Amino acid sequence: MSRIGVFICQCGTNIADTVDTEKVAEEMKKIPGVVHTQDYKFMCSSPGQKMLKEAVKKHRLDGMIVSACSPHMHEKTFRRACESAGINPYMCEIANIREQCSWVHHDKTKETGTVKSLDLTRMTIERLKKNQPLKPNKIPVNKRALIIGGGIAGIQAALDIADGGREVLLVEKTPSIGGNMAKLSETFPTMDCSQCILTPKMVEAELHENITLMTYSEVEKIEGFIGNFRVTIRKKARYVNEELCTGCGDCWDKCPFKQDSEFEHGLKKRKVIYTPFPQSVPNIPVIDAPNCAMLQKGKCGVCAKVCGPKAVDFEQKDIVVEEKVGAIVVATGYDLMPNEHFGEYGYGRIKDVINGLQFERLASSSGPTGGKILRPSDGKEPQSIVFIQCAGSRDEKKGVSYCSKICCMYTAKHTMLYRHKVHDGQSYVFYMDIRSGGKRYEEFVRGAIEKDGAMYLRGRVSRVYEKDGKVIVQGADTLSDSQVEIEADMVVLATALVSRPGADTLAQKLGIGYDKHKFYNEYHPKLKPVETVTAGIFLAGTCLGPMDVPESVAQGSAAASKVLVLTSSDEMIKDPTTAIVNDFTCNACWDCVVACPYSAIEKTDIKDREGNVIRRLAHVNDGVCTGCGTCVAACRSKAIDLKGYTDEQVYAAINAF
Amino acid sequence: MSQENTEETQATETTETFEPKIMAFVCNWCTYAGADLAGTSRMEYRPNVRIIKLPCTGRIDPLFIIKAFENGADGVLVSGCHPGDCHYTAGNYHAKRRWIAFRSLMEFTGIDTRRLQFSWISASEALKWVDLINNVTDEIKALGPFMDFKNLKG
Amino acid sequence: MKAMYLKKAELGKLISSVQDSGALFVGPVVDAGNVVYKEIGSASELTGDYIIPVTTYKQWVFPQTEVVATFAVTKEGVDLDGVDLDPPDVVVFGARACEAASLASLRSVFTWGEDDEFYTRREDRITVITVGCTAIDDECFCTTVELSPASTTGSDIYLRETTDDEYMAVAVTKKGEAFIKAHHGVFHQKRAAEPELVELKLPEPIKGIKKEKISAWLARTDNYQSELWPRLTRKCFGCGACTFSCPTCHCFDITDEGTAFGGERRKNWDACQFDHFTAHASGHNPRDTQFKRWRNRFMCKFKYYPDKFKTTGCVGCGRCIRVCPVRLDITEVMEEISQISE
Amino acid sequence: MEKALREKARELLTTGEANVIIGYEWNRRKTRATPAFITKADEVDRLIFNPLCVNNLSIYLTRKNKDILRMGKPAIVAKGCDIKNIVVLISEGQVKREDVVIIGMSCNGVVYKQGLWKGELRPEIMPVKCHNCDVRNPHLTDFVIGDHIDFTPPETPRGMVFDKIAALDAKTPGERWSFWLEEFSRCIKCYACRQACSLCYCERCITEKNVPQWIETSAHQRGNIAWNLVRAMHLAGRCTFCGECERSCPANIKLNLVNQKLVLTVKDAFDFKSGYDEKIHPPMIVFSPDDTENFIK
Repeated sequence: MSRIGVFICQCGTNIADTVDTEKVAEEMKKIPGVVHTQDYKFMCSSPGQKMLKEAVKKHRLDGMIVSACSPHMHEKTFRRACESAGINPYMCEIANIREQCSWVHHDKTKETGTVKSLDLTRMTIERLKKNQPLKPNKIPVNKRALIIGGGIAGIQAALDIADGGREVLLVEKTPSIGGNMAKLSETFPTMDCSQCILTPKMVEAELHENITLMTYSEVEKIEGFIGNFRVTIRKKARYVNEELCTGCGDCWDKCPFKQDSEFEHGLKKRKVIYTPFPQSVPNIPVIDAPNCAMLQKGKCGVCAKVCGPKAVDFEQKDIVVEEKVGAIVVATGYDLMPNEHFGEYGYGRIKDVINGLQFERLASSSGPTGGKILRPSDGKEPQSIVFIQCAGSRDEKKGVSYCSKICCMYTAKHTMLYRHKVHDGQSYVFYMDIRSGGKRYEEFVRGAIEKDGAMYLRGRVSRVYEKDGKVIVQGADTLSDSQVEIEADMVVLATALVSRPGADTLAQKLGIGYDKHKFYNEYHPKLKPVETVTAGIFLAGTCLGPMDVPESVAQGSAAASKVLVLTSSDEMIKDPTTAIVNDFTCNACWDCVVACPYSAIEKTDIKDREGNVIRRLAHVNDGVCTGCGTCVAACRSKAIDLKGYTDEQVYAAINAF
Repeated sequence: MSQENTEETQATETTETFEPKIMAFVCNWCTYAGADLAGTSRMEYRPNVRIIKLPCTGRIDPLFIIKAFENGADGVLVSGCHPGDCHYTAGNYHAKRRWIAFRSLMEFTGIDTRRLQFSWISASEALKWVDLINNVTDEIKALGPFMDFKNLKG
Repeated sequence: MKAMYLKKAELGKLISSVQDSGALFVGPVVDAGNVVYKEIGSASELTGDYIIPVTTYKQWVFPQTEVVATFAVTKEGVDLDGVDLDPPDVVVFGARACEAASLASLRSVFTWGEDDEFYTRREDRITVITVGCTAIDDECFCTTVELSPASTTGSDIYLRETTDDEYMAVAVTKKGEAFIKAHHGVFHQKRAAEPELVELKLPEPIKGIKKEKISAWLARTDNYQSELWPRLTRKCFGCGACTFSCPTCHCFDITDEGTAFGGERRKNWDACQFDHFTAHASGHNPRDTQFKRWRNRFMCKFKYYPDKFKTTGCVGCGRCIRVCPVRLDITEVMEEISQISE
Repeated sequence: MEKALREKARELLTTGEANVIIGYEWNRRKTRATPAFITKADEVDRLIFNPLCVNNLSIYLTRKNKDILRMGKPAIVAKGCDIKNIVVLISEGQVKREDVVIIGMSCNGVVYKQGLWKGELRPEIMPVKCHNCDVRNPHLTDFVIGDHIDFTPPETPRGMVFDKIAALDAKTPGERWSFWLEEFSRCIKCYACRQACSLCYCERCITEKNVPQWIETSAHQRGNIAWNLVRAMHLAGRCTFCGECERSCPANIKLNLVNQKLVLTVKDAFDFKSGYDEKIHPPMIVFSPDDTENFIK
């Protein structure tokens, strides 16, 4: 038989005004298992808590009920008091007789409130009789972090975590870190040179003693859970020994074969052995295997011949490594919507219709034209450029429903860069709305219009075609209610930002959610913007959705701070309210595995001594389980239960109703 | 147990004096907090509801509801976070599916569906909670004691 | 006592007379497509068109669920309050000879050691009126277990149908005699000529089955492990319909139902065919597969019962065969055992 | 057809592709079909297939029948409707597809209960599932025995069960309650419905769980209502309407009505039909944010 103490709080007059607390204390004495009851003015005050602790000792209590305010208010307080008095804190339950009783039933005769308080307290007592002492789960935490994606968000996160003293593994798919930001010429609204602010960070990441770079590598598999992830990474063969290579460039100078440069978006060729761009980190080339004559046909090998340190290695193979980390930051970035969506704008058909990133390359002093704005078709300087905004964005029928957010700003930037480089050039911008929320952003756009003479036309473009070496743009100007036809030399599309191809596959490997556009879901859009439903996995940058550089950096830092919190101690303390499987009655139907929103339930095998599987069982990973209980309701045989909210506890409460 | 109640209710309670017993299964994060807010805002509502707090509507099993009726509940209320707002991301979606099937079953077996009410109430919707409790209480009061279940032979 | 007669047309009178005496009148009626025993109000509810009802009348001596005590939870502990049973008089009309023989078997169990008054008090107040069978089906095998439609064991009154729509009634027991006396207005003595009786239908005894051989085979302990058991009975999936429709099965479970404040202790039918019937609290289950449970049922009927009580455990009513969803036929097992026992 | 079946069985047993054939044989009097377990090639001639073969043998693939699982790899004689249950068992991890040989039987229908058989299969003695059958040519098989059957089920399912559901739906809740109270009051808690169902494969049925005892085990109205509601709920989205529970019920409770009602509900609400795709999870454990209802306030 339990020895329960019941404490009724008067909360000054907050409860006592409408509840006869003395009567509640009297009545509760009659319940089997209750050995002590008491009402008091302020249970949460320090004399109140002292009284409570003394009662525990005096009456040898093994559980207690505090009928007081909402558990959201003082459950922690009383459980702590319980613990310091020597009983398990989970043997303390709160009956909410203030927020859900005395404050909402204003009957001054106290009858209404007293009757309800009696019921609520009695139900809680019966529930408490079925409580079990619980211990918080302690989970060891591996202090290394994995960053997936070496763009600005990933670099920022890596640097912050590394500066915090934790080891970081930065995995990048392409041969160099830097991401999309490395392609930009200048950045709005300050017009800093993108390379100038990014390159030092890239170098810092390369040199940081706590950061290990794994470029040209991809995450293949992720197992485990918060604090204890096992990550399988494929390091693709570079065919260049990273240890030996000095990055001198002799190999790519001499390589006789050329391909379109991915980094330059096809505006320039690169060699078959190459680094994506001159400031690549690491400055070690890779061989584009499918296009290499040596690797495909065994003929050539010039690069190997000219390589002083003999770093070229045609025998190199992919290497698969397993790494253990405690936290993961996903910062895989964005892509531009593919060409085929913009038939009416002539993209891919008309050479002088380009996208925003191509324009960035044209404007970049390290770009294919050395920073001169020249048309791709004939290399002439365009005298007029039409910028078309919302190419694909905010267009549910042909593109995507969302706003790509950064295009208004970079288009304004483009018009400025154009005017700065071609002083008599005229730019036209077709827009739907100008969205320039942000510090100094509106002023920036006004500057483009007022100082740099960009002609903004509110309307959509209906058709783009070539005529006599010009690109003709037909559209509407809805403000003057007129049809517009512009003979332009070049057209720049502000193409929609979309998620990376394969974003969904990676999300499935990680067990994180994604929306219909395959952008990753944050745990809570307001309060947990960089967390995911999978504990220990965080998000940063444009893999969440379109955002600009400062936001990406902020998110990188935010994710890093989350990682640092997680890795600040050797063990993580987790609430013991987790599900638990009864091995005898589990059917291995995996309903719980499927229903669990957190992938916290695993399929396990029970083997005999010879190693034959004799049974299969569901097993809850306490590290991942958040205690929602969805699995319990899904389990037909009730072979799974939720500690702290067991079937027995609920049943007891219903039975005392 | 219920037999006792039956005699008692039949003997003494007419619709005038009848005070229904209503059991509410609510989630910790939205509806429970919403009900707390009603208190903090000193709103007033009918005193007939007894809450059982659960972490999430996903935890709520039809067994709870059946047992509540067996134990003499005249009405049962189930409430949690609005779709999309679940603290555990999806528990309420699971719950919704379960309720769709269970309610259809109740309807088909002739269990008065007015005795079982479902609602989404967020942590800020104190007023909605108050209205819900008042409406449900009045509705069930008008329906009278849930004799279908109370009369079941034990 | 001499044979008396009862006009079929006057059954209604009998029912009223029984009801006037304060007793329940139970007889075969059609319910949801099944002929079952039910308490009836008037003769029109009765059916005469049946081989044997699907359910037994044992529920009036051994109800499927009954309260044996009530309890209240108090500060001091649990107050248990036993039930002092005062059952009504029950008249079962239209029983069959096979089934009537089962009451003796049930009584042996419920009076073994301590009397189970929940049984005996009920049985004391039941009057069984058997009607001799004039139709049979493939599943009937009373003659194979040494009973027949003409057996009067267990009946209080035995009726035979006559060709002129009457029953000839013979009181078998004192209780039967008393019943006829009590309702003498409905029974009458026959006129001059003896009436012609409708011929009884007897099932052909199954030739291959030899009861003594079964007993001998079962007595050999090594046969408990015989391959015959799984081979013949593994198709059983343990539904328990056989035990619940069997007139001699008698297993029960005690269970408490209630709330935090109190409740009832109940005696409920249970069945050896259920997989948790022998499950231990540890999780171990000595009868862990279905054939072992089925073997137990067979052993119970043909060995344990006769050994312990010298009464029959199987009356050949054939209900278990009719209700079996996998058509596991107990006579096929009896036949095979008889044959391998040669 | 039987000849082909026996040949296939012989071949499977001889080659060792299967260790036991789970099929049908005659009872002693040759009046009823009954499940058979054939382990020797020279016993395959016991196998039969005809409209009396009503049993859904998939029950013998479940964890409830451990001694049968121990007999080795099974080859199961299965009608299309039986295969639906095997599909669910596979999707719920109870059976691995590669661990069972499915001998699919082309089927023109079976009798509702064997007792109705008078030597000829007439529409009146067939269960509703047969009249609406879309798997007369079985769908998930290793082998098919029998010729292709040309049969198109009616576009909207027809038959007594559907008529009765419609009739009940049209009644008042009070009338429906009386109807079911009467039906469920006949329940004797023998659990034949559960035992006959291959999808009720729990190690421990919820009604046998006594800490806490959610469902009262007594066969009184309260316990019967609770049991029948929960049984139906546990089959929601899973039941394939094979009808074994109703066939096995000694009290003739109209379980097909309540099962089919939930089949229809799940079809309407979640656009799901059980028993067709072994790679899809049953609908009650997954969700769609687009699920619609009209009762949550």
